Amino acid sequence: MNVHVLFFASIREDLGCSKLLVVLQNPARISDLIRKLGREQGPNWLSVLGKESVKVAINKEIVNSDESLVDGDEIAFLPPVTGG
Amino acid sequence: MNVHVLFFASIREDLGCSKLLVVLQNPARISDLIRKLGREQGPNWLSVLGKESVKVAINKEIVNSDESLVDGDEIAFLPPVTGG
Amino acid sequence: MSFRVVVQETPFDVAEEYSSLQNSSPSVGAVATFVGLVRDVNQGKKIEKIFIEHYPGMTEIELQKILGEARNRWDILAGTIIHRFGKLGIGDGIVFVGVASSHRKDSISACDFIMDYLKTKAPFWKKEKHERGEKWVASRESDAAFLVAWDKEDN
Amino acid sequence: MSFRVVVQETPFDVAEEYSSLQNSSPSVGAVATFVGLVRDVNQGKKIEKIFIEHYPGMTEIELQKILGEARNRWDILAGTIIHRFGKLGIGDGIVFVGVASSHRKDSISACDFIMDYLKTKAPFWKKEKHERGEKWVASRESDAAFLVAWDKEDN
Repeated sequence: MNVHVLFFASIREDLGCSKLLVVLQNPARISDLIRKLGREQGPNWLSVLGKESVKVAINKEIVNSDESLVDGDEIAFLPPVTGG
Repeated sequence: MNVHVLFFASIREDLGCSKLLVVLQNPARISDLIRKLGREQGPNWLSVLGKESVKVAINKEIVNSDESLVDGDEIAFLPPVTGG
Repeated sequence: MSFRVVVQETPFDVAEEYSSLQNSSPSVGAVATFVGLVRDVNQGKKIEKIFIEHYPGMTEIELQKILGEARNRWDILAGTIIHRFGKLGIGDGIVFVGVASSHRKDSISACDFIMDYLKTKAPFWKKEKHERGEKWVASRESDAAFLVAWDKEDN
Repeated sequence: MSFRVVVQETPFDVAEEYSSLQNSSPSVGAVATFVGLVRDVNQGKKIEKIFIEHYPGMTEIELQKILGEARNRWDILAGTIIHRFGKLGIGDGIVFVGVASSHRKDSISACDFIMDYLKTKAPFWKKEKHERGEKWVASRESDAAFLVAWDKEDN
């Protein structure tokens, strides 16, 4: 399956990447996606995306890191928010 | 001594009076003033001014009902406030 | 730093008051405002207009005390309290409270606090005109309870 | 009844937003507003300007949720949340929150609540430009604590 992955703010800058199309084996969870990115893009991706403070949204809704993915999902990695 | 007495809002309307100059024997307290007004103006003044919800200010500061009066004082009788 | 208390018969201009708070210092990061207005219905009765009486002189003293107490409790850069008296119609502004601070909680809490104190301490009285006559507004017991809550925060 | 959420690059007009809240119903007796602004100094550093990034689409959803939750908790007649993104200078408005209600506590509490939730839930990120470079703003732990306090109020 294909998923669209988005990176915001400090995460985007740390990784030097704002979006990525990723092909995953079915079934897959958020944790599988992170592991795959770490393997393919470099170990610093694991540490940036695996930080406890990082939140993950699937299709614009915050989810737990063990959430399952579906073909076509939009997955976003969000550092702690600082608006307002 | 002479004191200036002011009545506000519902108290003013209940008594039909907004201000009064009152001559008192020295020493006198708020309670003496109220008794004198009741004697001279009528017993309904006692019930209007003696209500527990009525606050008294001397020279624009809220005081207890046993406060002593001084010549020239401005004494105001205030119903519960409802501004804002 | 600008701290103002005004008691007036004429309307106030919220936009102007907001601007002066916002521009009071480059360190302003938060402006909280509150406006109390005459509404069409109170306690089930349709209102035509209201009349506000106050105790000239004492009113200003009480509002200054309240603003001073807010400055003691929070870190605020500017504050304005404007209260009107006289005849007011539906939708007219009665009271404006505005507070500027660096951080949001200071301005929001101070604004809330000022309104609670104003409601129970400032010598204003409202009279409502209904279809069938006029009536002095009764004070709300809940307002006294809000004051007790602020006192508890002191400890 | 008008409930609006706007995410925009352009400035907002506080006077206009206030008027629309005030005029939303003749039953409006209270309007509370909050404006967050870019201030000159943050955590001891002199700021030149800031840049706000957000997650288009999700931002609007989160702000709608927050406004909906405020409507569940309080009796409010109108509400507006406007948040800007892009480049902002010192003194520029970042966020406007305004709530109209019949009674004052509803509008003041809802405004406070919306800001607390916005600060921890809405996907906005601030980057500050100082004399010596740029830095993403760190989130404040106190903001998470404010959320816990609202949750406790539920019980």
